[in-house]
Amino acid sequence: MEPLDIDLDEGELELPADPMHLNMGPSHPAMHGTVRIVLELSGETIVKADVQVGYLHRGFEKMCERGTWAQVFPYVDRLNYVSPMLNNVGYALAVEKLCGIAVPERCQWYRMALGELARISDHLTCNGAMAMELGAFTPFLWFVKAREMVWDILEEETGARLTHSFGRIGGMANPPTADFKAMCGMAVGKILGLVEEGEKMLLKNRIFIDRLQNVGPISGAEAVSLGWTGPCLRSTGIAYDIRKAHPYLKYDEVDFDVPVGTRGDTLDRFLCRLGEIRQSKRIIEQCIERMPDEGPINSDDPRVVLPGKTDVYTTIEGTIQHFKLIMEGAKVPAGEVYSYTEGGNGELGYYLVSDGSGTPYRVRIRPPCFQITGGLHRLIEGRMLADIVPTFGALNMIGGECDH
Amino acid sequence: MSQLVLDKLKARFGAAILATHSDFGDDTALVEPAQWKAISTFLREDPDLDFDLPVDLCGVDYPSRGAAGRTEVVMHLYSIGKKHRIRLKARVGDEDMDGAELESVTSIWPGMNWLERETWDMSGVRFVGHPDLRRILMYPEFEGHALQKTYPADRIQPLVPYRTEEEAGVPLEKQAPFGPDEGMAFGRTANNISRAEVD
Amino acid sequence: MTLSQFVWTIVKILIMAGFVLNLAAILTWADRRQSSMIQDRIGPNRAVIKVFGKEFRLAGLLHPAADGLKFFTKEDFMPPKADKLLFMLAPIIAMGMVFTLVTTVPFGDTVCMHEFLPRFPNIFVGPAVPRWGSCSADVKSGYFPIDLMVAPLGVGILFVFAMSGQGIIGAAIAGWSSDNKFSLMGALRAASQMVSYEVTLGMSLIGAMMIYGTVRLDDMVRWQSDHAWGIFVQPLAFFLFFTAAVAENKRIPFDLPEAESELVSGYFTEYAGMKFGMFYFAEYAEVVTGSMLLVTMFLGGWALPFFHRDGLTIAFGGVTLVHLLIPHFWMTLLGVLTFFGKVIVICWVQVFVRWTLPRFRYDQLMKLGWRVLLPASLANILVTGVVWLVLDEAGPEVADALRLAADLTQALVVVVLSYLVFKLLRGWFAPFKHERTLLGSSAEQAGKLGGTKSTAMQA
Amino acid sequence: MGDVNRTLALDASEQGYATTRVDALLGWARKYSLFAYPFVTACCGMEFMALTSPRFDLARFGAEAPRFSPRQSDLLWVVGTISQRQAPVLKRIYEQMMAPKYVLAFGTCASSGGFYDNYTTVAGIDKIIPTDVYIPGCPPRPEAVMDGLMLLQDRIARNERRPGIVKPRFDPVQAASGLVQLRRSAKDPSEVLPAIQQEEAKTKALREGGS
Repeated sequence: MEPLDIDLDEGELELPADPMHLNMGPSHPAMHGTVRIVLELSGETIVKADVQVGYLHRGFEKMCERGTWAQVFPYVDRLNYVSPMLNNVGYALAVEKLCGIAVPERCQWYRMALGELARISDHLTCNGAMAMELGAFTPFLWFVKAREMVWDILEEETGARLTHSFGRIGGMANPPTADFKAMCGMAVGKILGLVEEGEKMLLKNRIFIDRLQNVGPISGAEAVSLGWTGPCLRSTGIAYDIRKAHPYLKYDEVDFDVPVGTRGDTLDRFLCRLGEIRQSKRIIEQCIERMPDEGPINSDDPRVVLPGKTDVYTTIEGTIQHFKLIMEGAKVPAGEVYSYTEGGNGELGYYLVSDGSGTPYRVRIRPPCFQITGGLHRLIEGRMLADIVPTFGALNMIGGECDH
Repeated sequence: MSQLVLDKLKARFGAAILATHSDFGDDTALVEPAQWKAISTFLREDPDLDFDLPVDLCGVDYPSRGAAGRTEVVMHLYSIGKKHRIRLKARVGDEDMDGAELESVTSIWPGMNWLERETWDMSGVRFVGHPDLRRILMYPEFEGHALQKTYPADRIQPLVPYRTEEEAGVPLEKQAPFGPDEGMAFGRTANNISRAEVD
Repeated sequence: MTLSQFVWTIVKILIMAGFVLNLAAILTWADRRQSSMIQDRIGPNRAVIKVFGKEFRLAGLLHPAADGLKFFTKEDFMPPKADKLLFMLAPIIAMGMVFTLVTTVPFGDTVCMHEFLPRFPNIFVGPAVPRWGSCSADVKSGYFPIDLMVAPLGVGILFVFAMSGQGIIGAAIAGWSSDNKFSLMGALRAASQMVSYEVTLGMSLIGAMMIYGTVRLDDMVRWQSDHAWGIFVQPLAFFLFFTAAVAENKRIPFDLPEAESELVSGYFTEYAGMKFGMFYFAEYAEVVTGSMLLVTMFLGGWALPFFHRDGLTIAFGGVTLVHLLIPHFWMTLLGVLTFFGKVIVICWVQVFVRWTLPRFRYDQLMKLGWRVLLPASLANILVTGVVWLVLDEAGPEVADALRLAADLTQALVVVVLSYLVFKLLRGWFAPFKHERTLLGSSAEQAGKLGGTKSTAMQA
Repeated sequence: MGDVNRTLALDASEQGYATTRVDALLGWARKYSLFAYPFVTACCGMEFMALTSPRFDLARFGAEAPRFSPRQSDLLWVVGTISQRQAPVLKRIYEQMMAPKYVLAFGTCASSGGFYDNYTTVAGIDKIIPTDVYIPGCPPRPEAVMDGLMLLQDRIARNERRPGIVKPRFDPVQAASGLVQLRRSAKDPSEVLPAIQQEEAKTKALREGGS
């Protein structure tokens, strides 16, 4: 019989001490359906996190090589589907840079106004969704209500609520509608009202602040070396905003500030986005004030811009030009170009390679949130399981953009 | 854009800089693949250059080039303090992508980690010294590299077996939006390889 | 136990169980409707029932009925590696404990049968019973007092503590037996949360027990009816108890065991069909029982201000303004209705909390429990004890002043209640203001055409 | 995992009145208690958010309660593109759901793969799992989704599992502008005609009065 007094020091009582592996996602409610995180947990603390993306890889770059230059616009819409207009404008600017054409002034103001509306919608969605994932459902719905107002304007202008496909090489698909300025003027005030209401509800709430403050902090230098841009980088105190650093369109002529954070934690990211909504409102107000009511919206370069319908139906030149542009696509001069704009999440770059034909040889998008997501594991390792939710939410990972 | 960056590069590395241009205001340097990491280190550490933001890394496939470096790896860098950019290119690999290798620069910019994984996944360029070179956008079972021009755009490699029509009870075959020769610009053949041609 | 006692017990069980079940079901509806009210939506209202060709929507009240029916017919599931017995047992425990808990909660004052039985048809006009003193118990002839609680236990509140502590066992073994990591983490969280907040729950009541001088729940209500409501004598304990009760109910902001964005569904992730339905339902039933305890301990139970066992007595200190005797039947009915009314109001308040607050993180929850709530409740006990001792020794002047203060709190309750009722009515009858924020032309056009039209589905 | 619905449908037609009534009751309950599992991947997710928003309010149909555990949900919303990498996950989620379960393909990508005709996209979720209702649109407008949901509810109530597609509804504005309307109706044309004329007159009056 076994002796009753086992010496506990020598008797090797080995309990399994392996860390628990937990698989979060891709269809996990907080993972936006497209990210999988394989976690090594010790209790509730994350020891190691392996972030896996690619669940929404839709072959954007391959698809672009199959159509004409203009046929890329619908795909571009679906990259960052929270602010498609910014992607539209960014791609149009890239091709225009390659073609060496400039769009009329009215179009530039118009693009800015639409882009900033899209930016508001982007930040509203991000902040609202993060609040919802933390359990505060009501502010999310208020933000979505405000977003509906943005979408109303965009729908009125472009005909689509979300995927506008409104950009064109050398202009926009349509001139602004007669009510555009009035609608913008009315909407931005109301949106800000709703935002303030939601802000009051969240930022005066101690639980909410506690959940965000000092969660997922990152230093400026580290964020830069990870390739972060946009609100996530600015939350660390580095005021790198392409609209200020390398102004495109008319951003050098409008007056706006760049909100920056100090600590680079989740609360700073949240506040940066709220600050940018306010700045976007300022930009929109200046745009609608300075946008001329008359004037062409498209460039008059016949190599890339479709002729008017009257010309197409009445003149042989117009018909041929239309046919060539539609069937063969605009012949973009051979070369390579990298064009960058400030997207909703940061530097939205397009690297285009043309071989002189009507089809892009290579369209490379530089999605801001790909690299931001690449730094996610640094933020969550060593923290608690529950911290993944606000940290990941505030990074604003957009599946379509991140996974190309 | 100032020529400062390119001048400094040429002065420092000389023959390793194969070509430069500044089309559309983008400073570009085509460099010797063997010097890839050395040049990157220089760009990061030289106080006048100070490229601290890893912007982008991608591969562009040129099957027509033959043995002379089929895939062009393109890296974009930016300096937040100095506000200048550079595009660095290197040509690697032969027709069959043999020897398509570059030294990893992840140790210089941690942000290059995922970008190098993506370039490996999509273009098939190996990065020597990368800590964790796995596929990132595609699944591990995927064969080939999707963004090579020789990969047919519509060649699927399903992970789960599709249902048969008997199981479904409804016709499953749908009209594809594009046929093999539809929706394309004229006059391009290299891009338009479809599954039908390969099979 | 005589037959009549047995019958009365059955009746009491039916009343209590019926109330908890129905209110829990209605709460699932109220939860959804109220959230939509806060969020400027409409909420579920489509479940329609056709009676003689007429459609009744009942403001969406039928949605919970549809939910229940669906749960019954949904396929059941048992994870292959699960511990079969515990997996089956968990929802039963979770649900069962909630119902055991309510057995000691009094929902009305003691009924004196000897007031009713002799003058049977005329019970509506019979005389009032004396304010103090008990009814004579003559069990043989059926003249015995009936405590309006299912089990008139002498240990009252201790039983409540014991049972509310068991509730978590359901959650814990559900998570353990499910063979799912998310469930397991949910169970761990549930257990630790329960342990932490159970302490506060108990401690916060000790002060109240010292003042009431009893552990019987009905005696506590009687004390409050005679003096002042618990919320006035133990304001801190009220908030501590309320917080701890919400935490025990596992509702936002304390819903960590089932935090949807972190743990999918927490400890009941693997449950399907009616077993899930039981968990779902038990959560709302817990809200009801928590509210019942809160009402009994701190909000005067069945008592209304100035209403006593014998009728209405408005007195301030020694001065009696109104003294009105009311028949025993009406007082009993009033008491029962008051209790259930109060419970409904507290449930309603709890639902409001849910939709606006974000949830805590695990360590923050523990910090709040151990570093804030527990010391506060201990301090509360200490202060209560000292003050009680001092006041007890102070002499008759202080006792009179306290008497007056207690009566004033009763008056305060009347004033506040009247104001709230007035506001409610005014809001109810105020004209409805529509604000339209249509911007786009398509919406405008649709508006001009009279909104969306009902046309036959063409699919 | 037995297919409860199919059996019930057979019973209803063969066993007469009582079963039919029970069936109808069950259909009614399932119809108004659709706990949703939102399998949200892509762009359509934005419209899915809008759908829960105050303006459209999916909650009215009793279909708002999201359950993120597939065991407890009845309706699988497949919102967005399903890539080959995501396909096993979707299939697994579907298999984890408990009967009766319904699948709603939200948007063109989920229905047919959309314009992502390439190496990585599954050309429609029905290649992998059975689908009850397809809602076209890229992304569909919330109104169309609600149409789809009502179509699904209708099918649940009638215990029918044939796939359905949301088609455009009769548009009063178009009718008034004199466009040719193709109608397919089981009713006698003479029965329907006055109703159509009446509708046209009404919309005409509205348009004239409105503009």
